Amino acid sequence: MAAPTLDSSAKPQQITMAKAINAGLRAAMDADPKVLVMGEDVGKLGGVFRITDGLQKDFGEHRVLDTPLAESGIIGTAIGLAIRGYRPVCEIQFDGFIFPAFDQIVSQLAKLHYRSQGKLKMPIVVRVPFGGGIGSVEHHSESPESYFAHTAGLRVVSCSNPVDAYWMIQQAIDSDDPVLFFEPKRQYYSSKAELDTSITPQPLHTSRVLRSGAHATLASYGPSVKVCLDSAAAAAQDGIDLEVIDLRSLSPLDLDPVYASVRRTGHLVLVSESPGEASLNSEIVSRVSQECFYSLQAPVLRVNGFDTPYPPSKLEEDFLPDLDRVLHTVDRSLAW
Amino acid sequence: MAAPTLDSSAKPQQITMAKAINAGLRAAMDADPKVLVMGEDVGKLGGVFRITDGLQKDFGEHRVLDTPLAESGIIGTAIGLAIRGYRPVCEIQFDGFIFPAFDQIVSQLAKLHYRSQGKLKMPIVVRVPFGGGIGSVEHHSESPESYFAHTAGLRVVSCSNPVDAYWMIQQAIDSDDPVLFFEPKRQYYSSKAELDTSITPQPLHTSRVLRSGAHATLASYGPSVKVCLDSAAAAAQDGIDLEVIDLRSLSPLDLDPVYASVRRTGHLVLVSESPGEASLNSEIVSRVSQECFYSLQAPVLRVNGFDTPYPPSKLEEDFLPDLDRVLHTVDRSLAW
Amino acid sequence: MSSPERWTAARPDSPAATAATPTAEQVIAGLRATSEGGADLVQLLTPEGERVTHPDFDIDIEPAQLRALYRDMVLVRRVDRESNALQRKGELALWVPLLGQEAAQVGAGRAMRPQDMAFPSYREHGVAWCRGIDPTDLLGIFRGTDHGSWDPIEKRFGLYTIVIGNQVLNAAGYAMGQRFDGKVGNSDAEGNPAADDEATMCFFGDGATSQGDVHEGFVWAAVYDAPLVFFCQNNQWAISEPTERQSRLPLYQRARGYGFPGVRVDGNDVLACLAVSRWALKECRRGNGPVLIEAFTYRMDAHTTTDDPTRYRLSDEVEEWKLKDPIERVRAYLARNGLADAAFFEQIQEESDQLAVRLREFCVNIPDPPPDRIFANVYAEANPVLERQREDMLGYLAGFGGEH
Amino acid sequence: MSSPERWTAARPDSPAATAATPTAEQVIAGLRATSEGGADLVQLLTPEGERVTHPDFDIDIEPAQLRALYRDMVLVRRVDRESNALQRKGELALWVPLLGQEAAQVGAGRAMRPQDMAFPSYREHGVAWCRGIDPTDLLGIFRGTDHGSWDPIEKRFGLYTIVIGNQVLNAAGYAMGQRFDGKVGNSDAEGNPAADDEATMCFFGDGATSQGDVHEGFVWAAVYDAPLVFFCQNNQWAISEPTERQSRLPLYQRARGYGFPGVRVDGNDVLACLAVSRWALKECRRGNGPVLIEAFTYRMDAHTTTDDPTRYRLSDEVEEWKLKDPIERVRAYLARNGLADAAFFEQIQEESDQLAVRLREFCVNIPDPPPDRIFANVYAEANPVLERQREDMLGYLAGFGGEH
Ligand SMILES: Cc1ncc(C[n+]2csc(CCOP(=O)(O)OP(=O)(O)O)c2C)c(N)n1
Ligand SMILES: Cc1ncc(C[n+]2csc(CCOP(=O)(O)OP(=O)(O)O)c2C)c(N)n1
Ligand SMILES: [Mg+2]
Ligand SMILES: [Mg+2]
Repeated sequence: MAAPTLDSSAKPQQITMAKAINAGLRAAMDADPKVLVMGEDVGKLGGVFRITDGLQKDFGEHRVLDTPLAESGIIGTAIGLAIRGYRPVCEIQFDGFIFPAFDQIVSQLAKLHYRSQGKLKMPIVVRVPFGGGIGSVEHHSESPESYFAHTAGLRVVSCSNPVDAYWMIQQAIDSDDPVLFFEPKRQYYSSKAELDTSITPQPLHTSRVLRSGAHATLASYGPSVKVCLDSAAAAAQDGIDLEVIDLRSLSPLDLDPVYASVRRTGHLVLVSESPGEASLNSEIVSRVSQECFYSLQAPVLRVNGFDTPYPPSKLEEDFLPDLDRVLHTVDRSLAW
Repeated sequence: MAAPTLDSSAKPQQITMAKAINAGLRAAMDADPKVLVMGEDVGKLGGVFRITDGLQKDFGEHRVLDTPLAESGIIGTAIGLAIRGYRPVCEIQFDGFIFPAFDQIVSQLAKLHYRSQGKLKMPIVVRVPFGGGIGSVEHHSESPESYFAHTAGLRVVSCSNPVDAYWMIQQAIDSDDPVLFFEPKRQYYSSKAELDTSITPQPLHTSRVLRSGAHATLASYGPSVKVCLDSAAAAAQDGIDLEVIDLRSLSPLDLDPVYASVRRTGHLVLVSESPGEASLNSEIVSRVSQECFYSLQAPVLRVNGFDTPYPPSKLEEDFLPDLDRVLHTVDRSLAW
Repeated sequence: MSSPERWTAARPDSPAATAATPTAEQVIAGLRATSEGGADLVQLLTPEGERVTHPDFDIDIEPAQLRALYRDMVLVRRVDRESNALQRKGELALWVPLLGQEAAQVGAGRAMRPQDMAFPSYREHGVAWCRGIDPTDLLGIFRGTDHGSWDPIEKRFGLYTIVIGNQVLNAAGYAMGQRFDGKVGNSDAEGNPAADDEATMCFFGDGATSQGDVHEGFVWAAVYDAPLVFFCQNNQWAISEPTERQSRLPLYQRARGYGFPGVRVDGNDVLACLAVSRWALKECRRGNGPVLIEAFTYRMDAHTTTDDPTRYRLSDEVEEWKLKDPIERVRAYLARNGLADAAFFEQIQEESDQLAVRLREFCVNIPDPPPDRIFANVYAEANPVLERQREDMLGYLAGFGGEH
Repeated sequence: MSSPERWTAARPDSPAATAATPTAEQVIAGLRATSEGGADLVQLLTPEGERVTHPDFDIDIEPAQLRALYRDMVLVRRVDRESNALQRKGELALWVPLLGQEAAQVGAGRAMRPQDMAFPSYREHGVAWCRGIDPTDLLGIFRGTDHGSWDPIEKRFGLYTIVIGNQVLNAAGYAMGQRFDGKVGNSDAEGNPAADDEATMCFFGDGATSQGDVHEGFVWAAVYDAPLVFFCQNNQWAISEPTERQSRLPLYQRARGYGFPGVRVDGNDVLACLAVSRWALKECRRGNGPVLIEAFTYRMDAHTTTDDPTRYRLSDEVEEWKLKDPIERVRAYLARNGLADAAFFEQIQEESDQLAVRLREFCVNIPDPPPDRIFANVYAEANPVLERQREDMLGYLAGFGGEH
């Protein structure tokens, strides 16, 4: 793990998620000259979200590459660079633009380690700003993580807060496996947190109980974690005590804390913006339904985006899981 | 529905699945001059599996198009042809080669009807020979159907026998929605069935109980249906009475017969060659676990391909669900 | 101008710099000098408003036609500026400015016949205008009330396509269909296409040329002799990336590797754009498609209203391009040659003010779509899964007594 | 030879057939005459075994070197034929014949230096040979015991890539890395690359040129000046589709749209392939990459052992190409000029017989991989989900007492 370079003083600092990822990238690039950043507009512009702000200025054009406009090209050349010994961090500008790269991701990135019987490592991070709620046009608010969780050979993670973002991006870059790194874009600048760079972060592929509670469990990841925390805070006022788990790792899933929680609460509600059909949430329901077969007092319920394309943004409020829908679903579970 | 043109006599005939799909395509092309067949090698060669055998000879090069070698191009131009009023039937040569077309499928094919508020119809069928067990090299034995079931705006079906294949391909072509049509390639020539072209087929998006049984339910689709039927036959000899359901439609799923069955048997085992993680089977587990919460006497169990890339073919016997694994899992369910 | 012919018959003994990579001069004369289109640039009206001739692409044009083109450009620009302002006021979530690209779009758009088809990207407000799309119809996309509202078939103008390059393949397929339908190559003895012969125009940017789909569109159209005009607006930038991030050569030369014509036109010269587009469309209707046009122009404003171009380009560059304004040169030409009087210019100004008012009023009054629009038209045919989700949602919302 | 230059400066008044689409003659002189490479074809050894000179690409070659190339081709062909036979006997599930493409592959393969990298498609058994891959290492893929067994880094030879075009982007990335590592352009005063300068060669077929990934590879390599030789073996067929389904123009001309050299070489002439590949690799090492080579050759056998070429091509065509056999012309030249005697030919024959025996024996003795190989190396780091699936499977299999 790279030594954090955010600030020379060890004093905790307030930091946005955007800044946290930037700092994490910077630390990784400082620590290992083989780490490259590549993508559309990641150089001078610093990316459309400014996540790579200043990196090209400080590390040069050979380490921060403004690529031609083609996502298959970004991932395909990153693979070649990885074979050459580099550790590329690719930025996909928006969730909906990862699909031109799907073939390279599924057929090469995910399979080369297997095909080569371990002789070729694929230490590539694909950063994807994802999720909705930013009032944008089509293809800019999607949640494609389930496609990748379904794909053997990939690792998939999502951060939900600046501190995790800072550590997780470095852990992802450190990994010798390809990691799809989903960043909740609407939180880039919306919330700050205190970052203490002197701690040892928990391992990348672990979930975390953010709030403990006795009546029901909420499990979520990325942008929906905040919705769950808000819901739990609201429920507490009505005397309902909700446990909240941030899954963090979507592949492999770390469900032991979920099982443990459900064994206590008997109720589980999953929250995600992604369409629910054949999704990550379906997988979690399946595993929990089996592992906690005798503990569940109600079926595991899901709060997902609907099984439609992402709607025009005036409708996203009704599309996205929010506090009301979560609590409504908790009520349904408790009343089962 | 096109008048069947397989044979002038109404007498039932023995027919392979390959021949059945060919006959179905032929009937659809006869009935509607707007139906086109396009793909790699579909012309003179008749496709690498000969499914389109003879069609170019009979319908001409303008209706059966040997396309350039690029799958995004196949789907992308089919979309343009559909806007122009055609009804293209695209062949993807093997399951593993659908990914270059993923972006056109997910971002355009699945979304254009929605984007245009219904003004643009997308009556496109994408035929995909899928699944393993043919001893082939990498990328030739995959089961990518879950990616598409997760994608709003697409319909997904899979046939498991020649008679269904004949009708379902015509129903898919008749549909004004895009249909991903998954054909169990290892059954193209392995089994024959009697085709009576005078019957009225059941609707496309419905599942079907193939065998009724009292002790447990098996639900499956495509190539695994035969495995389930064989398993049920074997189990019967041990006095275990298995119900077998062919899902046929993967999106939308028609689970009412499954619910009804599980309410009687209390036990459900799902079988599919696809990796299980965040898959169609996960979805089915989720829904059944909810709908049949009080009827299930054991968790819904899944027999899937493992969460690995498709292995070298000498290992596929161990990778693919087979009779033994299905019955082993039934035993686990019954003993829960 | 760079001379890539030599790179086909490469000489093993020629010195490195000329054998395979452009020389410094080639580079300077070519791409980097973003404000000069180079020797091959087709131009009929100079930035100073002087009519020049071109040996291949000249056209005769009536004063009334030229005034009409002027009017188109002024109104289109007004729509653009007004919409940009509406975004600043919070009435639109986003706007994609076309400022500076009026001539390219109006020239191309007015070259099309009613039966021709167009496939736009997301910046083609000027082409939309020419296809008879009311500018108010563009607003829903940017206000977030719809993903596109016009009828693409009726208007012969596809929906805006945001995923870079996708529409190029769709256009190739459509144009193949035109040929399959026998709407191509029915020329008379003089080679003039029949009145109902058709062609398709597809719009994309300089950045888009890197996408695999654009290449596949070139391959398909070439192999199927599709009546398709690839209209690439090279506005010098793909967000923050200059054109040399996408190509060594001027983009119109890309066509030579596929075996169809590539022409670079002054994209700020509406006459030249009209002339070259007309020629290209005619070639396509005659069965000689496809054709690539590179309209050499400039994005005068930000990429979108969320972009900050000061981070990646110098204002000098913008200032230089201001001297090539596509509207000013027509105004100068019309005025200098007495083809339009003050009353004409005033009248256009007034029309443009009225249009702005209408746009504004329309915009602020666009109703929010009802929640169940989320489920509308996902499929053409009934889908029980969605039907149930829709009912659940409506029931849930009803629980709030409409207050949600 | 077609002359696509004219299509860049298109003339609006020229008659249809020449303005935009190739004339009948162009077509005949160009693509359709699949057995003739056209005027631009670089050739140093005719099908009749006569040494001809070329103004740009001639090379000096020692008899010993030529004999070595001959030996390579004979042995590679023997590997191919033997493996094909092993498939017929059921020992391999599939084989992908290279018959007819020996010269293209050996010429290219022998032009590479040890430190150069190669990215193959799936038919490059001859290149593999030149990279020092033991032919037995190829068998696992086709017997179904592995997906590739050699070490791509150690051998500087990527794994076979089946998804058409994918490897072209991977190669572009690798070549970018060579440049980033400072292994390019360290030439001395005479322009000779340093001893440890590097380049990459990427192999793909005529059909592959249509794929978006190949285009993107061209774009990337051009924009990043990557030391990458695109080596396209145009064997006239993509399974059942002839090259004109992919392109109007000869494929080497595709390069001209990107601004790097494209050369068509007689792919059945090992000397010419060596010469052109050497030149191209040197250009790349000097920093003048990328370069496209189209090796004009022929797939003498079926696409794979499951293919039936009689359905789509005439045996006449195959017969015609037999006269251009890549090995025969070298044998004729060696023999006629007294550069090799009967003993030499006999010795090669014997070596080839021994190789065949070794291959056969190796093949039938390849052990089946253990079932838990399914889970090996899915990830580089531990994955509990898979670990559990692996344990479950082993436990389950143990229940059968190893009899499963
Ligand atoms: C596949 C894809 N990748 C990325 C984007 C994000 N994006 C939107 S516009 C744009 C630049 C396009 O540049 P160009 O093609 O030159 O068109 P222009 O915007 O200049 O008109 C990018 C990268 C996208 N819309 N689609
Ligand atoms: C993406 C993809 N689509 C389809 C195929 C099936 N396929 C295998 S080889 C081949 C033809 C390739 O032709 P070409 O590029 O000329 O190479 P050749 O086989 O002639 O060496 C096809 C269509 C594939 N492997 N990958
Ligand atoms: Mg641009
Ligand atoms: Mg070929």
